[in-house]
Amino acid sequence: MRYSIFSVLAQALKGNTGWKPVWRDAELKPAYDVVIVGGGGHGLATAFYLAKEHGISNVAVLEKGWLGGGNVGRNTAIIRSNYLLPGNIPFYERAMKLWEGLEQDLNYNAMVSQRGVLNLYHSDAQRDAFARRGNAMRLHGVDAQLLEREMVRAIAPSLDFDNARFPIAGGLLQRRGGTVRHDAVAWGYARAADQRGVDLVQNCEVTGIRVQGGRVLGLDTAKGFVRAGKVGLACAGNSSRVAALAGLKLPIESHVLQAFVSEAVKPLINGVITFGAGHFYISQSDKGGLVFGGDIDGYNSYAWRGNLAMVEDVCESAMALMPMLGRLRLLRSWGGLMDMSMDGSPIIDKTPIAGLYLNAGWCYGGFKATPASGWCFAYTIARDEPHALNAAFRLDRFATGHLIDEKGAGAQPNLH
Amino acid sequence: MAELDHPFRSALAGAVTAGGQYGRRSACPGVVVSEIHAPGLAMVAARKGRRGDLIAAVRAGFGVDLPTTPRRATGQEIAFVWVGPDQWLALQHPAPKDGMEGLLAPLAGLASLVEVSHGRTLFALTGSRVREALAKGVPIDLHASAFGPGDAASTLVAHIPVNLWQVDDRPSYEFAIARSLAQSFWQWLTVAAAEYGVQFADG
Amino acid sequence: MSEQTSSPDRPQAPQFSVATRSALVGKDGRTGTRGQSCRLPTGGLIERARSHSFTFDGRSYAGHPGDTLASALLANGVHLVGRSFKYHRPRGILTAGPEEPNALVELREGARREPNTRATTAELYNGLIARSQNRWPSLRFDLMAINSLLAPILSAGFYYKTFMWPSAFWEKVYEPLIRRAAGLGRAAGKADPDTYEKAHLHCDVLVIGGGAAGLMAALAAGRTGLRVVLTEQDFRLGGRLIADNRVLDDRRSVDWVAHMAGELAGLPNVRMLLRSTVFGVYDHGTYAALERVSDHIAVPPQYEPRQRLWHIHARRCVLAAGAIERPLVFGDNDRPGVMLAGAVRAYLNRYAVAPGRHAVVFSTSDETAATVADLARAGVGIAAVIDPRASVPHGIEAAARAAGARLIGGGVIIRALGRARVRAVEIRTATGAIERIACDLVCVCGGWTPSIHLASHLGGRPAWSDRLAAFLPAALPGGMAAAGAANGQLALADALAAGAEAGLEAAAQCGASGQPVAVPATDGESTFNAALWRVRAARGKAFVDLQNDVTDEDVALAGHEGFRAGEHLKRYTTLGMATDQGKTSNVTGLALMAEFTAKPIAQTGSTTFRPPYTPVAIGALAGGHRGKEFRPTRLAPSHNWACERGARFVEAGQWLRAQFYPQPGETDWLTSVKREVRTVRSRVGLCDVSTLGKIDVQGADAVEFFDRVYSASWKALPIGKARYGLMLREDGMVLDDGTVARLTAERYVVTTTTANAAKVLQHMEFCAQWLWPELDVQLASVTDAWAQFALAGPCARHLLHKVVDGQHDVSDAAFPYLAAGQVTVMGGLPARLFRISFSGELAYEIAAPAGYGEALWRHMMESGREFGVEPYGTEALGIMRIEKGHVAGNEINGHTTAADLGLGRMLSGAKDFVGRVMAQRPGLMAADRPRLVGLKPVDRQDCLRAGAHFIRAGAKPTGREDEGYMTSAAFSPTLDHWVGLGLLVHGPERHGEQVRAYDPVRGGDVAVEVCHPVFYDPTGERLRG
Amino acid sequence: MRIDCCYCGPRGHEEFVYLGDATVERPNGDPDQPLDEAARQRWVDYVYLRDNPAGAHRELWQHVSGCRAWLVVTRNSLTHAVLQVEAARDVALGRGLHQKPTPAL
Ligand SMILES: Cc1cc2nc3c(=O)[nH]c(=O)nc-3n(C[C@H](O)[C@H](O)[C@H](O)COP(=O)(O)OP(=O)(O)OC[C@H]3O[C@@H](n4cnc5c(N)ncnc54)[C@H](O)[C@@H]3O)c2cc1C
Ligand SMILES: NC(=O)c1ccc[n+]([C@@H]2O[C@H](COP(=O)([O-])OP(=O)(O)OC[C@H]3O[C@@H](n4cnc5c(N)ncnc54)[C@H](O)[C@@H]3O)[C@@H](O)[C@H]2O)c1
Ligand SMILES: Cc1cc2nc3c(=O)[nH]c(=O)nc-3n(C[C@H](O)[C@H](O)[C@H](O)COP(=O)(O)O)c2cc1C
Ligand SMILES: [Zn+2]
Repeated sequence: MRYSIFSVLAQALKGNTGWKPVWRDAELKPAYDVVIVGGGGHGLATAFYLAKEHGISNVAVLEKGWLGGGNVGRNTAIIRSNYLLPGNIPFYERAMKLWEGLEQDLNYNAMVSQRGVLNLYHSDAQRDAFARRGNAMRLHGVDAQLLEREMVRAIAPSLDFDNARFPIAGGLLQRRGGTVRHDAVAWGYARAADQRGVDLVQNCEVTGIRVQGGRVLGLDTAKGFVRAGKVGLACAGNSSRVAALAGLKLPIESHVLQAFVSEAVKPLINGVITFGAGHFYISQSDKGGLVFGGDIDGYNSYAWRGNLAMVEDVCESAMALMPMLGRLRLLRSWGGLMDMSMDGSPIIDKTPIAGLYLNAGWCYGGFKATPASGWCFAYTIARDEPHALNAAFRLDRFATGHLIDEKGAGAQPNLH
Repeated sequence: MAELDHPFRSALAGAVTAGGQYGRRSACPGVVVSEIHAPGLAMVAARKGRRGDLIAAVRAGFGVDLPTTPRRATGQEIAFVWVGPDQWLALQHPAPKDGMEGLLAPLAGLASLVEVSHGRTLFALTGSRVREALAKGVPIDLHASAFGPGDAASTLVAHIPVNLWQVDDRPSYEFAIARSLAQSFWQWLTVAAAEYGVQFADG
Repeated sequence: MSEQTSSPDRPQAPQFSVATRSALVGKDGRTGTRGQSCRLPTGGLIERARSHSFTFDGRSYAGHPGDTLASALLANGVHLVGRSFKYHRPRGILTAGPEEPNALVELREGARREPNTRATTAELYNGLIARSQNRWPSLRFDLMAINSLLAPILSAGFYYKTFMWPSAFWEKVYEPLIRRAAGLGRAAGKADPDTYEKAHLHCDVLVIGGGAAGLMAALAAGRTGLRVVLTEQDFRLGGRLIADNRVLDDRRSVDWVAHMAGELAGLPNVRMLLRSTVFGVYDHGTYAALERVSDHIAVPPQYEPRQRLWHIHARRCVLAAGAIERPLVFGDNDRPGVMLAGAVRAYLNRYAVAPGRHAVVFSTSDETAATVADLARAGVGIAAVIDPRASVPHGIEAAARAAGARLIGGGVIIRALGRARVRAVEIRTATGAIERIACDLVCVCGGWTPSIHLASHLGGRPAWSDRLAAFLPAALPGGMAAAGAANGQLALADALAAGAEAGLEAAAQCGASGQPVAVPATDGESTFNAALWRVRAARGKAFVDLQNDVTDEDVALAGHEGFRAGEHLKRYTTLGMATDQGKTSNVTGLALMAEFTAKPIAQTGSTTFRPPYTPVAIGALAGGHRGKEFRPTRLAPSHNWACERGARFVEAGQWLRAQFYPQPGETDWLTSVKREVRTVRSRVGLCDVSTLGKIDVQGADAVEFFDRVYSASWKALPIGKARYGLMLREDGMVLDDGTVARLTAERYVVTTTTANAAKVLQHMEFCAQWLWPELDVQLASVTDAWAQFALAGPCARHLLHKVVDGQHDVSDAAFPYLAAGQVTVMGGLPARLFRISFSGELAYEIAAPAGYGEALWRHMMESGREFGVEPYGTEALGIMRIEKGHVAGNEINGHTTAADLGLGRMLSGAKDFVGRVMAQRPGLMAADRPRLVGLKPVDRQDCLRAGAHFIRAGAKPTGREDEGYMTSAAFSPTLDHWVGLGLLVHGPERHGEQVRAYDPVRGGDVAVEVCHPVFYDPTGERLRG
Repeated sequence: MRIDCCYCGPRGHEEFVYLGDATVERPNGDPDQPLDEAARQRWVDYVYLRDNPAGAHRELWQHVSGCRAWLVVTRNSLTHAVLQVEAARDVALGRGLHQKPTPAL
C-alpha cells in the first residue's frame, strides 16, 4: 500500500486497523538467484537495488536476528560526504544524492534531514588540513565551507569559546550533511524490497558457505540449506566470521563503538557538530535527545557493549566543548560492532570465489554510505564487476598498496 | 662545582607558595604537601642477561636488595623503586655531588644508567585525609590492607602518568611526576584535596 | 536529615523523626502543617519541627525536611505536575521513586536549571524552585493538548508514512515543527556552574540497595571483617521497609532499619553511601555509582562537588535493588490521581501525606490488603477495592471488611474520569455491569518487576518466570548474585533470608567466613499476583508507556505492521525509550505484544538493558576534566620567561609552546614573526625545542637496533656525531624523522618530533621487547629531564662561546656540522651540545638539566644581547624550515612514503628494517604519486595557503584534474614573498612549470611556479659556516 | 575492562595501549631473501590479514602508563574475560626464533 497523508487520514478514520505489515515475514525458499547475508542497511539496500536497477528480484536477505537490529539500528545517524580522498568522495557523494531522493524512491519517510555537519578545528595546521579536504570536496562538486571562529560562533553560540583548553579556531561546514532516522532506513528499504518480491528472512543465521569448484553453491542456515546463484555478504561487524565460512581471511578487526543519548530537551543544537581536539560529535534527534559519541573502545570485541573509560572520555570532550551540557543527563549508552578495516575504508568487491561478493570494512562510517553501498554492491553482483564508484574499494588493495587511508593512520584498525 | 649563579628552578615555582594554604582553611589541613627539592634520580635498567649480576652489585655497593616487584627498597641514602621489568628508579636526596650517574658508576656494564634528576618533580604527601584525597585520582587501592610502606606503583592520575610509593604508615606517599606536568598535577591535587584543606609545606 | 551534606567518609546513619509518629489519624486530622492540606497530622519520616518553603510554577508552598518534591506537592494537594510527551495530556505523580514516568519538572533556575527532574526523587530543600515543562502557555491550559484530538493520525510510526512531499518541506517546515513540539524540559543553555569529581573505591563486597535484602547482605558480609560497601540511591536506607508498615522481630520496620543502620555504622569496615545510585556494571568487577553530594541543597558548599562519580572495584557484588511496581492498563489510566499502590503506601507511611480523600484500589496483587489497611489507618475513605480475580483472596476480603470498603471481585476499571485530577472511575463488574464510582485517588498495582537491570548490563539475558510474571536475573555478571525482590524473592521473609545468605556467600567467595546473621521474624504476607496485562474493552486511551504516550493500540498496531520482536516494538512505538527507560512499562508492553501475536512472552524477549540505570548528569561523567582542565598541560622550561615576555602560546599536543614573542608596538603576528626570522637569518635567535621527544638508548646492540627501526644504516656513525634518520611504519609509510646522536660507544640520544614522541617510544619498545627481544638495548625517555634550546643564526657561535665553558673547543674545526658532545656551560653545568640546524643557519642545540633550563635561557638572552639575540617561536621556526625545504608534520602525515618526500635515498637496500618490504608495493612506488616540490607565486604579491590543490594550468578545476596539494606555506621574510611546499604528481620533473593553487574554500586561485623545495641556501653553506 | 598486568596487578585498560593480534609473525625482511609471490603474501598476511576470532584472542597490549611492558593478553572477545597475561618479551623469546645477531661490522 502507498503511504501518504491521504492514507494516514483514511486509516485514522478506520481506527488504524487497515495498515498492512510493512514487510512479509517470508519463509526461506530452497533456492534464489541471489542471496544477501545480513539484514542491515547495506544488505537491504542491496536487495532493493538488485530488484529496482537490475530486475533481479528472486532474492533473499537472510538475517540472523531481526531486521535492522545490527548497526543500522544503533548508529548516530550522521550522513555527510566530506571526504578527502578521490577514492571516497564520488562514492559518498552518490550516497548523498540517493539520500536526497530517498523518500520518493522508497515511498517511506526516513527523515533525511540536511541540517549541516560542522567539523571544528583548533589550530592552523588543522585548518589547513580541513581546507585541503574542503577543496577536494569542491573539486568533486560537493558543497563545503570553511568557517572562521566568529562564523562558528554565529552558528553555535553555546560552544566554549572563552575558556577552552583547545580553543575553537573555526570549522568546516557541509550544509548538505545531516542525519537520517536510522531505523527507518532499514524499514524503508525492507518495505520497498519486499514490495519488489524480495524475501526477507529473519532469525536465519548463515552457518556455512558451500563452495564447489571455486564457485559458491549455497548456504547453510538456521533454517536449512539454501541454493544460491550468487551470494553477497553484508555482515558489517560480523564480516570476518562469515567470510571465514568460505575460508577467507579479511583485513578487518571487529571493534565496539559506543553511542549515547541524553534525556530529551527542547531544541538546543540544530546540526551535527564534531570536536577537533578530542573524539566527540553531537546532534539532537527530532525527539529531543542529544545523540553523541566518540572514539571506538579500541580493542577487538564482539560484545556489543562498551567500557566506562570511553563513556567518561566522551563526556569529558562533551563538557570541554559545551559546558552547558553539564546538567543534562545521559539517558542510555550502547555499543555496536564495527568492521574496522586496515586502512579505514570499505571493501565492495568480488572475492577469489566465483559468485561470492563482499561488502565490508565500513568502520564507524557505513551508515551514510548505505544507499550507495547497496547501489554499488547490487551493480557488482549483477554485472560481476565493480562500478566506477566502488572501483577503489578493492580487496587486493592491501597487497598492491593502493590504500585509501583518510587518516593516514596505517595498518592499525583501532587508530582509524 | 661552584654554586651556580643561576638557580635551580622548581617546576612548581610561581604556582605555589611555601607555607601556603589551598582550599578550605583549617588549623590542621587534611593534606600536607611538599616538594622534595632537587633530588637525584636515575633510571637503572639491567643490561641484557645481567639482572642477576646487577642485583648482586647493588647489594654489594649500596646495601639494597633490588626489588623485583613494584616496591621501593631503601639503603643508607639511596632508594630503588621498581618501575618496570628490570628497571628501577634510583633516588637519593639530596642529590649526590657528581650526579646519579656518577654515584651509580660502579654499575656500568651491568645496567644502563640515565640521569633523570631534573625530569621529575617529587611530591611528598601526607596528612590525615591524604588517602581520601588521593582516591579522587589514584585508581589503585591505597587502603592500608592493600598498599603499605615500601609498595610502589606506576599509574595514571587525572590523565597524568605518575610513579608513586608509600613511605610510612602515617601514611606518607611520594609521587614522581614528569617535570612538564608538575603544575597540572598540583592543580589536580589542590582541587581534589580542597575540601580537606591543603598546606604546601616548605620541603 | 540536616542540610549539611553527608561526606562519603562519614556515613551517617539515617536519623528518623519517628518519635512523633502515632498509629492512627483522626478523621479531621488531615489539615496538617501550615497549609499542607493533605499532610497527615502525625507520623512519617519528616522533620515536622522545621519546614522548607518552595515554589512550583511560581506558587509558594511549604514542606518538611525528609520530603521529596513530590511528597511536598502532594501534601499541598497538588496533583497536576506535568504534561505528556506527545499528546500533552495532564499528568500527575505515579510513583515514589526513580521509576517515575510523569512527574518531571524543571528544577532550579538560570544556569543551574535541570530539565526532566523526577519530582519523586528530588529531595526538598529550602528555597527549591521547580516548574512544570513541555506545556504552553501554562500547565493547566496547554495549547499543545490539541495533539490529543489528532491522536488517530498520530498513531505509532505515522511520521514514516507522510511528510514526504514536497521534499524540501521536511527540513524547512515539518521537521522544525516536530522538533519544537518534541523534547521535554528546557536545558539551561549556560555553562554549568557546579563542579563534579570522580573517585575510586575498592572493596571485597559491594551491596547494591539498602532495603531488607541489602541491609542483611551488608551486615552478613560486614561481620566477616571484609571491606564492604553498601550503596543506596535514596537519601534513606530501608527500601520498602520505610514505605510499608511491617513488623520485624517485634520492631516496626522503620525502627528495625534504624537498628540495622546502627549496626552497620558500628562496623569500620563497612562503608555506606547514601544518595548513591549504582548505574552501570562494567567488565571485571567495575561498578559505576553516582553520589548526589549536594543535590539536596540549593547550591553546593564551597570546595564540594555537586555530584561524585565513584568507580567501585569489587570482588563480589550482591544486587539487592528491589522491585518496581507495575501500573495497570485501562482507559485514561494516566489521569493525575492514578497512582501505584506501593507509592501511595510510601506517601502515607514515609511522608505522612494522604494523596487523596476517597480512594479506589484496583490491584491484581495480594498486597492489596496492605494498601487497604494503610489507607484506612490514615483515614482515607475507600470507595471500592477492585480485584479482577473472580475469587478474591481472604486477606483482601478481610482488609476490605475491616476498612468498611466495598469489594468488587472479578471487576475492572475500564476508564478513569476527570482531566487534571481523577474524579471517578468507570468499572465493569463481574456481571458486565458498568458503574461509575466517585474518587480522587486510584491505587493501582499490576504486580512487581524485579530490578534486574544491573544484572543484565554485561549482556546476560534474563529469564522469564511465569510464576512471577516477570523477568528474573540469569547469566549474571561474574561475581554478582541477586537477592531479595530483585531476584524475585518478594516476600519480606524471603528477601531477608536471601540477603543474609548472599552476603555470607559473597564473603565466602572472597575467602572470609562468618556466622550467619539471624533473620528476623516477620509478619506473614502473600505476594501472589495474577497478571492482568490490560483491561479488555476499556474506554479511552489506555497507556502502557506513560511518558512516551504509547497505548495498547499502538502496541497492537506495531504487531499488525510486523514490528513484533520486542526490539522492533520498542523502536517503532518508542515504548521504553523515555527518561524512565520503561521501568514501569516494558514488561507490560512485551506481554501485550505476546498476547497480540499469540506467542509466549519468553519468545517476544526482553529488550536490552543498558547503562545508566537512571540518567546521569553528563557533567558528573566528565568530572573535573573540562575547560582548561580538559587535559593536562605540559610546560616547557622557558615557559615562565616567555610569559614574562608576553609570548603568544600555541597548543602542540599537550604542550604549550611559544608561538611568537610580540614586541611593544607590534600589532599583528606577521610583523613579529618576520622580525624573528630576520633576527635568526641576520644575527642569532633562541628557540625552546625541549618539547621534542628525547630517548636515551643504550646497549651493546643499540646500533643493530637502530638499523632495524630506521631506514638508513647506523653502523658508521662515530662517537660524537649526530645524524638525521627516518623511521617507517611497517606498511612502508614514513612514521617520523629525527636525529640520533652517538654519545659514547654504547650510548645514544634520539630525538623525535614533538607530536610523535609518545608514539615513537612505544614503537621502539615494541621492537625491543617483542620483535627483537634478543638485542641488548635499553630505552628511557628523557624528554622532561633536559631543557633543549636551539641557538641559530650567523652569530650563534659567538653566543655559544659566551655560554660554553672555556675548556671546550667549539670552533668549526673542532665541532663541525653534526657534531655532538658533552660540555659544561655557565661555569660547570653539565650540558650536551649538538650542531644541528632546522633553520638552515649556523645553529646549535644545547641541552641542560631541565631545572637549570630557565637559568640557561636567561643567561643566553643576557650574554647574547650584544649580538642582538632574540627569542623565536614555533611560527618563525616553521617559516624557516619551509624556506629550507625541510619536511615536518604537514608532510609526514601518514600518507607519504620516503620517496614522496624526496628522501628515498635514505632507504638502505642492504638490510632489513621496519617498512622496507611493504614500501615496495606497486601502489607505494607508483610513478604518479604526488611528490615533494617547492612552490612560489608567479605574481610575487600573491599569498599561498596550505590546503590549496594543484590544477594544471588551463585545466578545469575538477576532481579528475586534481594533481596534489600544498602541504605548507609561509611568507618568507628572507625572500620577501610567499613560499610553499607541496606534493605534486610528477613534481620533481616539473620544476619551472606553472600550475594553479586552487583554494575555493578560501576564495584562492593563484598561479604558482613549481621549484626545488629548498628555497634558501640550497648548498647548505650557511649551516656549515 | 581490567587487565591483570603480570608485573603490576589488575589495572584499568585505560592505562594500556592496544596493538592487536599477537599471533601474526613478522616475516624475514632481509634483502637477500627473494621477494617472491609467497614472500609478498606473507607480508600482506602479517601486516593486514587477521583471524579476528569471536572467542579467545591473543593480542598485544602495552602497559604504557604503568611498567611499560608489552604484554600478550589472551582475552575472550565475546565476553572480555581475560584468560592469560604474559610478558611479550618472554613469549617472543620462547618462540626460539631469536638469536643474537652477528656482531656489528
Ligand atoms: C554507535 C555507532 C555509531 C555510528 N555512527 C555512524 C554515523 O553517524 N554515520 C555513519 O555513517 N555510520 C555510523 N556508524 C556505522 C554504521 O552504523 C555501520 O557502518 C553500518 O550500519 C554497517 O552496515 P549495515 O547497516 O549493513 O550493518 P548492520 O546493520 O550491522 O547489518 C549487518 C547484519 O548482518 C547480520 N549478520 C551478521 N552475521 C550474520 C550471519 N552469519 N547470518 C545472517 N545474518 C548475519 C547482522 O545481524 C546484522 O543485522 C555507527 C555505528 C555505530 C555502532
Ligand atoms: N508483598 C509483595 O508483593 C512485595 C512485592 C515487592 C516488594 N515487596 C517488599 O520489598 C522488599 C524486598 O526487599 P529488597 O531489599 O529486595 O527490596 P527493596 O525495594 O526494599 O530495597 C531495594 C533498595 O535498593 C535501592 N536501589 C535500587 N536500585 C539501586 C541502585 N541501582 N543503586 C543503589 N540503590 C538502589 C532502592 O532504593 C531500595 O532502597 C520487602 O520489604 C518486601 O516486603 C513486597
Ligand atoms: C539516533 C538514536 C537516537 C536514540 N534515541 C533514544 C532515545 O531517545 N531513548 C532511548 O531509550 N534510546 C534511544 N536510542 C538508543 C536505543 O534505545 C538503543 O539503545 C540502540 O538503538 C541500540 O540498541 P540496543 O541497546 O537494544 O542494543 C537511540 C539510538 C539512536 C541510534
Ligand atoms: Zn604493568
